[in-house]
Amino acid sequence: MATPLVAVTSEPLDADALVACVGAQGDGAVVTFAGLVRDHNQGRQVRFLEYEAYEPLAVRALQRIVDEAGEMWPSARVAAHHRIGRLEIGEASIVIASASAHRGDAFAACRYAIERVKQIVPIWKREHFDGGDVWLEGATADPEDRAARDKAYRIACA
Amino acid sequence: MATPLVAVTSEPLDADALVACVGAQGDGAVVTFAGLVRDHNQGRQVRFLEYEAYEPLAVRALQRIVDEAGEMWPSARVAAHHRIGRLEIGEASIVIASASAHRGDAFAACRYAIERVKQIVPIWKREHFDGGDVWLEGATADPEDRAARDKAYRIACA
Amino acid sequence: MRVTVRLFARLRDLAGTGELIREAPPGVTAHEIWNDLVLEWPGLREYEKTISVAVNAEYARMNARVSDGDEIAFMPPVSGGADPTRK
Amino acid sequence: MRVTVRLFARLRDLAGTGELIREAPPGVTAHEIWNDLVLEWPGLREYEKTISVAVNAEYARMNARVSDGDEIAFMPPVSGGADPTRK
Repeated sequence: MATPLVAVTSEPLDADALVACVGAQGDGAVVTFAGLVRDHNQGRQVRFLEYEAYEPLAVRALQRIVDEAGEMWPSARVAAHHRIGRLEIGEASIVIASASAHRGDAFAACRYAIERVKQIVPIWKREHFDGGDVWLEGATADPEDRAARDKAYRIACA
Repeated sequence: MATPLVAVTSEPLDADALVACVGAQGDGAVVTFAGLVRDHNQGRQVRFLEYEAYEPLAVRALQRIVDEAGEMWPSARVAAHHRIGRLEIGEASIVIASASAHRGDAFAACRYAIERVKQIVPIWKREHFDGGDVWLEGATADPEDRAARDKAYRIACA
Repeated sequence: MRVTVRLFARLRDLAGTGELIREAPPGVTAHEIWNDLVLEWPGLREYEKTISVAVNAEYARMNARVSDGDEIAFMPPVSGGADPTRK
Repeated sequence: MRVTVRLFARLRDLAGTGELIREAPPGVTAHEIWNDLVLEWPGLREYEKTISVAVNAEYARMNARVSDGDEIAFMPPVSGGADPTRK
């Protein structure tokens, strides 16, 4: 079965499969980003993380991000998979792959995508640390927020 | 055998092995770059590429780049392997992996490294296209050229 | 009319449930449904300014009017990805 | 004294060899060795402004003095990586 460009899954993520699904013979550059569960956060010793998603909307949000990146860097193709459920230290919670004939576009589209994931994809992580657990909360998700999108674009340093 | 941080090799490159050799449990972000042989260049239909290196100096230059990146982004660890010999369309000639607690540093160090590879690593490619072949030449290699290094840093958009 | 309300992450913990059915008058807005939830679980109030809302798994505004059978999701600030998320 | 000269990529093609042994007087510079090569293979002249030089597999300057047994490498502009390299 072909790997979909976007997915929310409880299975371990496979960067190679993502690269295969964005790669093509015309491309000179492939950039991947993997976000791994860290063993510490804000001075706390992390035991594991638990990710929860509003799945149908999370898939749509990932697709929106892939489409946005494709509009801004037409030479680039982006794929993004997010994992949910319990993740151990060192496991990947997100993998993004970006392919383009131009390495600048491949880097920019990949970076843009991870910034947008953290802005608008309805996924939450609960940190289980030595002595308790806590929901982590970042950005209020608003895909129409132009300032947030512009910020992601600036960070992508296109 | 442990994967070395830098290498010039005629064997196929293995991005996963590079990721493993830069990854550590404290890291939240891993970025990889792969440069693939394209099937066309400047209007020519490419059949395959042939890479040649001044190997001992190429290994030292890669090590220099890894060290430079580590100085500029102390949170990041970078590994870079370049392949030589005959490469078919779609094969990776270079793979770079970068790990850091901070995704910005991981992206910047990886991007910096590929820019520097193209500036100072004594490796050349001969393009075999339909009807002939040609050596491609880019930058005059000068590791002490401060302007080149600054340019790579700007492109890395740290 | 009846709508399904979905709550995620800490909102779910605060309400003690991730899904509930509410009776609501026709023309009700997402915001009015939220206000009802806050009456029931005052702990939700701190999210007044930071929640996002979706209607039938599409992002919407708090003033969106909802229809019979709709699924209304309230979501705290998101924290996908892996590296540190500032609280 | 004797030095080993290494030539790479198109320089190698122009000279028809990638490695040669040269007799040279003590205190000779890399540049003087290069000039000798250009006399023998005038096609190399176009690289006068763009070559790099290494002595014993370390980058050096053209005015570096070389010693008996040294390996002097002359290198055209590099083109590692995969994506397009402008000529």
